Amino acid sequence: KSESNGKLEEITFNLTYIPNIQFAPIYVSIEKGFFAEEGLEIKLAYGNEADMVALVGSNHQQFMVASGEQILLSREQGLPVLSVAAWYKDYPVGVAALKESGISQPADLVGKEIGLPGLYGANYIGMEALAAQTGLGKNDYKLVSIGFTQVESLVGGTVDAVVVYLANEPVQLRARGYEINVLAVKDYIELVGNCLVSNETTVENDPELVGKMVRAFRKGLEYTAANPEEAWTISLKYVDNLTEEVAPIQKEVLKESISNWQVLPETKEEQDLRWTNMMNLLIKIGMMKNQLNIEDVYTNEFLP
Amino acid sequence: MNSSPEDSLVVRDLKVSFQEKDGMLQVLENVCFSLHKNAFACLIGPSGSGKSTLLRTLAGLIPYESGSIEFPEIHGRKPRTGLVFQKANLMPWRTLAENIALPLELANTPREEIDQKVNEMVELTGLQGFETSWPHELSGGMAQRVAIARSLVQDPDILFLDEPFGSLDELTRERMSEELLRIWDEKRKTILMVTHSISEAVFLADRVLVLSGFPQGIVLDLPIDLPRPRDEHLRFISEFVQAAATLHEHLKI
Amino acid sequence: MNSSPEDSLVVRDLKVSFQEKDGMLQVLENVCFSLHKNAFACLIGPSGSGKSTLLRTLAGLIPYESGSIEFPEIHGRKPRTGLVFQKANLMPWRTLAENIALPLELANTPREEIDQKVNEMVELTGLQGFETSWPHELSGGMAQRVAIARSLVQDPDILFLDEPFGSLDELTRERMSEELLRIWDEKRKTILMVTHSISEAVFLADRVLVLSGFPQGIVLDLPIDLPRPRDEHLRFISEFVQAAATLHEHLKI
Amino acid sequence: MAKRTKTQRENPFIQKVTHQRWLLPLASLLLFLGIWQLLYVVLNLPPFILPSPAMVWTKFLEVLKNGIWWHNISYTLFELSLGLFFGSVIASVLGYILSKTPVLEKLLSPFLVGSQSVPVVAIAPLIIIWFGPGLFSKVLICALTVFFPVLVNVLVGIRQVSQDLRELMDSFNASKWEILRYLEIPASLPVLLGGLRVGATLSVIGAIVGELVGSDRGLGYLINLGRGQYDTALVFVAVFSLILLAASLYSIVLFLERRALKWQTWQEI
Amino acid sequence: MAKRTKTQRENPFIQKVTHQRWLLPLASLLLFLGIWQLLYVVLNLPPFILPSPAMVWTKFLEVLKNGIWWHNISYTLFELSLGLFFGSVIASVLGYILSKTPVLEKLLSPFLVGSQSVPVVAIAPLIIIWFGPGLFSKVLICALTVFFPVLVNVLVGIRQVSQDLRELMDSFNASKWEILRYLEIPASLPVLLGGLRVGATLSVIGAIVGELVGSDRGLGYLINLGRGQYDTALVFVAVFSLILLAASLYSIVLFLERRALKWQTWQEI
Ligand SMILES: Nc1ncnc2c1ncn2[C@@H]1O[C@H](COP(=O)(O)OP(=O)(O)OP(=O)(O)O)[C@@H](O)[C@H]1O
Ligand SMILES: Nc1ncnc2c1ncn2[C@@H]1O[C@H](COP(=O)(O)OP(=O)(O)OP(=O)(O)O)[C@@H](O)[C@H]1O
Ligand SMILES: [Mg+2]
Ligand SMILES: [Mg+2]
Repeated sequence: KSESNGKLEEITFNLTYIPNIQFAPIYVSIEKGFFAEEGLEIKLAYGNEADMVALVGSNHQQFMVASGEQILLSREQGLPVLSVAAWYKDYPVGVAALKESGISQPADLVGKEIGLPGLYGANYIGMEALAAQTGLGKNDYKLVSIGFTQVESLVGGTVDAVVVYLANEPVQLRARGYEINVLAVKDYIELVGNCLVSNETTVENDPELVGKMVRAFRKGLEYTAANPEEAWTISLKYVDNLTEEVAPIQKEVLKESISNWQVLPETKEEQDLRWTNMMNLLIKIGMMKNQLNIEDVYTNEFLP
Repeated sequence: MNSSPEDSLVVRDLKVSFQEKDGMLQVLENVCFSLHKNAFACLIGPSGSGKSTLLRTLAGLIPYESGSIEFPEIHGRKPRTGLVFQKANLMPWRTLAENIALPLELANTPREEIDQKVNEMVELTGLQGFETSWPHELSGGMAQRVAIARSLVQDPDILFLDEPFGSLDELTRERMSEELLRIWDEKRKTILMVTHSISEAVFLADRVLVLSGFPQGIVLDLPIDLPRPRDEHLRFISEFVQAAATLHEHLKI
Repeated sequence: MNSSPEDSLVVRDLKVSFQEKDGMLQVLENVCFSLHKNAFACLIGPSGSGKSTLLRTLAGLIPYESGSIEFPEIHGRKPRTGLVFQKANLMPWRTLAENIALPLELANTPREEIDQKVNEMVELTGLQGFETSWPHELSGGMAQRVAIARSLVQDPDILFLDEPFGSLDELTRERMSEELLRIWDEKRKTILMVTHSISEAVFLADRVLVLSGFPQGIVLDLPIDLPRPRDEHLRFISEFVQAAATLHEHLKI
Repeated sequence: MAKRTKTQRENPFIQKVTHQRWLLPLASLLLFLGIWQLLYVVLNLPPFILPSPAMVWTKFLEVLKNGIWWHNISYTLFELSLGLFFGSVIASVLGYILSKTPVLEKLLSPFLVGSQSVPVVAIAPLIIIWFGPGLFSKVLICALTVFFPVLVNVLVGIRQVSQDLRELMDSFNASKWEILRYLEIPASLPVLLGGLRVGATLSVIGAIVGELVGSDRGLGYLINLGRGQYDTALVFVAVFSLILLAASLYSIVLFLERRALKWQTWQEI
Repeated sequence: MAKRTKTQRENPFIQKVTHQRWLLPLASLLLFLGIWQLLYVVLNLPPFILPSPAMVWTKFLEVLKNGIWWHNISYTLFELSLGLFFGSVIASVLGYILSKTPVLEKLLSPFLVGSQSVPVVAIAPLIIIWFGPGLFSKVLICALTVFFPVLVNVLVGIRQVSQDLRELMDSFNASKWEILRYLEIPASLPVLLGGLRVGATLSVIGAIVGELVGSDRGLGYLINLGRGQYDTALVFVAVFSLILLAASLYSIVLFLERRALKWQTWQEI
């Protein structure tokens, strides 16, 4: 049990990838003292998503940010992780193509080469979801593994379209003067997005701590959505290299991200639908074998 | 010195020096001599006087600074030269027989001919039974005999020998020098041989050259007019003793 | 053969063979002899008869199959042995002076003493001016002199020399053998030296051992009772010629 | 003279142990499995972090049966063979040329060193744009990995060649090509094969790196897949397949060494 | 006897070119910049794919001024020094021991080869769990990368030591330690330093790999950052810094070689 006797409890918070403007709510919560108010001192760690899920699943660490499908996939392999608060509203993935290619709806993808990092991960799942939902068959298009070079490959003409994160690559492309069409997955199917993740041990043994984390996290989320400019300034301390040329684009990224957040929590019905859709999709594309009980994979008990 | 049509090697005013870390090391200067076809000459001189350097220069292994080295044509073609080094210089990854075969392989000799010639040479040098031994398994004298065999197998027109019998016992030495004389006589070769034994030089050669250290060059060019074939009792006749004494005298300079 | 208190080396029934790829090569068998303190013995024998092998076995470099080698104590301690190899065997990354200094460095001799002793040896072997030369810059004879200097610098009680003068010219050879005799006489060493020159053996040694190839062993142990100091005219007295002839005879077996 | 007989001196047990080549690696393998099982039991980590040997074995049989294993390992093997071949051949040729022209060596060495220290992920966009996302890029990366150790050892090896033997070849008026064939190659073989030992082992990583960056086939893809699906046993199967590949290549080079360096084997104690 | 004089024979131009060490690398650098600028102009790729030399230079000055460059390169340098040091020292010691005990070599070599062919990402979770996400893991990965080339070259180098010189040392009753110090180290130095050349170059990649997997400091982080922000000039700055690190290490080893192998320099033509 955590006790707030003036001394702050040190908690490691795992963020996937590297310091990034999209993590602004967390930086805000730290700098604005929202964590400290709850008696927590946050130590940030950055790394690979799968590694971090393993660490949280084995209770070596307690909290991280992860994509919703990671919870399903890892739970099937026996990792007792679960979402304790939603962050993004929708699945943040889409397919982007240059305007001149004439691709403006899913049916236009027929016969095209679509670049994506690899046949795994969020990009792949997003692509499969889009295809499944819009009736594209396996042989209607060709997936090409190009690593994380979507922007370069699209511009360089290596592929006809690429799978992207809505808040990032499209912004980058537009900022550089490319006119593009984006087919967002969220326009075709409702899937879970990123969440604040913990594990069953912590939720059962130390619900108080989880509550504190969720509260502080949500405060940061709300504050950032309300004061994007201030959040930007705060984040400068954490994110390097936000120089004159990079800054405007990154501000745009932040803006785009905010528009995808669940600043106001959704209802349980909406959430159940997103999780169920995701699970059915994963089963359909063969990445999962068994149905899971949706009650286990997320909880709203810590939300206001 | 003028070259005559009978000469097979003419050396004029040769000058050789080595680049070392702290300047140049002058080794040979004013070296002039010529060898006529079918000459058997011995080269003697104190240790470090440049005998090996001279031979290596003649064989084209070291560039010379000035002077000239000429090999007049033999039978209308450039003469082949062969060099037996002071060290045996065998390739450690080749067996005894393969080491002897090396110059033949380089000359693209057919395999059968190689085998036959190598066998001859193995017999000549008394190395039967060791054909497949590695060089590190040979005694010093055996290695030296392999080196001699390797130079003879290619049948060169001019043969440079650098103390070839240095580590042979007296009997083997006698046998090998007899063989050398026989080959020389039979095949009409030009031979220039470095030796450190005055009596060996007098016993074998037509001419003995004495090389003194820098800057003197060849200080004596002594013809040896003893009858051939030579045998052991020659060592006690006065011309022999006389020649040996002269050489001894000149070495001391 | 019984060992006497005066012996510094006793060898009994020594048997040595080499493991080769296709079986064992028998090299030495039935080798028996002993050397008394202050002996100067020469070892001769045909090429490949096992002379170097015998020396390397005595120096502890090759294991022997059976028999025994004993070094009775000298002044109450194990005698130090030194070996001059048939090849010069210099370390290419050490200069001439550093090569000579090697055994002293191994014995943790103070730097000053090393420098002084090395200088002495350089002078003795006539290598002044080449102290900082690399081995590849030396002539064959110079390299051999470095090897001799390296073995003498550590002042061993028993010295094994494997054809140490093989590639020295006659004058240097004479000077070096005189030096060797002087050191032997002065410091009362035991010396066993392989040579391929019968006359050198008779001229230098108290005793000449003739080693014949496998399986005979030492076939002759000839004492040489010539007066010391020996000089050149001795070569013409009848005892000398007699001894040389006997040795020549036994080599032929 | 000496006499040769057919007797053998070696201790038969030692002989058996050292001559039966599979005995010692087998021992290492058992040792390894033992340690692994022990760790599994003692550390008690969840299987998605550290699966047991048995789980991995089951997984292996599964992917073997459904063809996934062969489908992917054959592709990696193909990439790797091409990369290893071109990498080492080009490195050898270039190494030989550089060893003959020190000025060129000095001119090029910054590029060569540079080519070794650029992480693939950093220039992945350029590679993919220039060479496409397909086989060629992967072979290129693999070849680049192999390249450097082989090159350096060729340089060092050729410099080591005895000057005396060079003079010997010169005295036969041997051509450059003959010197290469009869002297430089055999004389530098020990060092050269040492470079190949390192190169062959690295080539496996080289092939994988390209696949990890982006690929839909190969052991690297299998690793990404396993990691993406939290199927750690699959990751282990892929990793062990890699090790197997590397060990096989290494053994082949060792075998070549043993054959080519027969004359040197006497030095082994 | 021969006489030594102080004259010099070498052509003064050649001498200048070969002796002034900075001249040739400078030439390569200019050549490289020229090619780059040419590519930039001819290919006309957008700057986030291929920036011009001038852009990268501007970026460099910028990160130099605001301290980001030093903050990150110093960390990588630190990791790398530790990794290089421990990797090569342990490899040398182990290599020496293995060269003396062939049975042990055969027992361990599967593990050693295996350790080289496991891609870090594949076992990253295990590394992070066992050694934490911090400095130690990164140093470990770097050390592992350096380890193998050094080890193999120690093995090859020590086997190359002339048997004749071994006998010489034995004839002085030299101890194992003395043989190591006076014979084995100097005799195998050329090959050993060759291994270090490769190892030092690889160590840079080794240090980066750990950072790329996850880190908030170091040149690897800078690469991730630049790629994440599509600031390709920053990626190039980081990559060139890596090359600079690798080239410096390589030059240090070359300098050591030149000093230690003075006796061999005559073989350079
Ligand atoms: N390391 C070795 N391995 C195998 N055989 C060897 C080895 N060293 C010597 N031999 C063999 O042992 C025999 C004797 O060699 P050794 O060197 O002792 O002869 P030697 O009497 O010194 O001859 P030389 O006068 O020519 O130097 C030879 O037949 C040789 O082939
Ligand atoms: N490669 C070299 N580099 C530098 N100096 C050398 C080289 N080779 C020989 N020398 C020097 O040249 C001189 C003559 O050497 P050379 O080998 O020709 O003598 P040599 O007459 O054959 O002596 P020896 O009878 O002892 O063999 C010596 O002073 C030696 O130091
Ligand atoms: Mg000489
Ligand atoms: Mg011998």
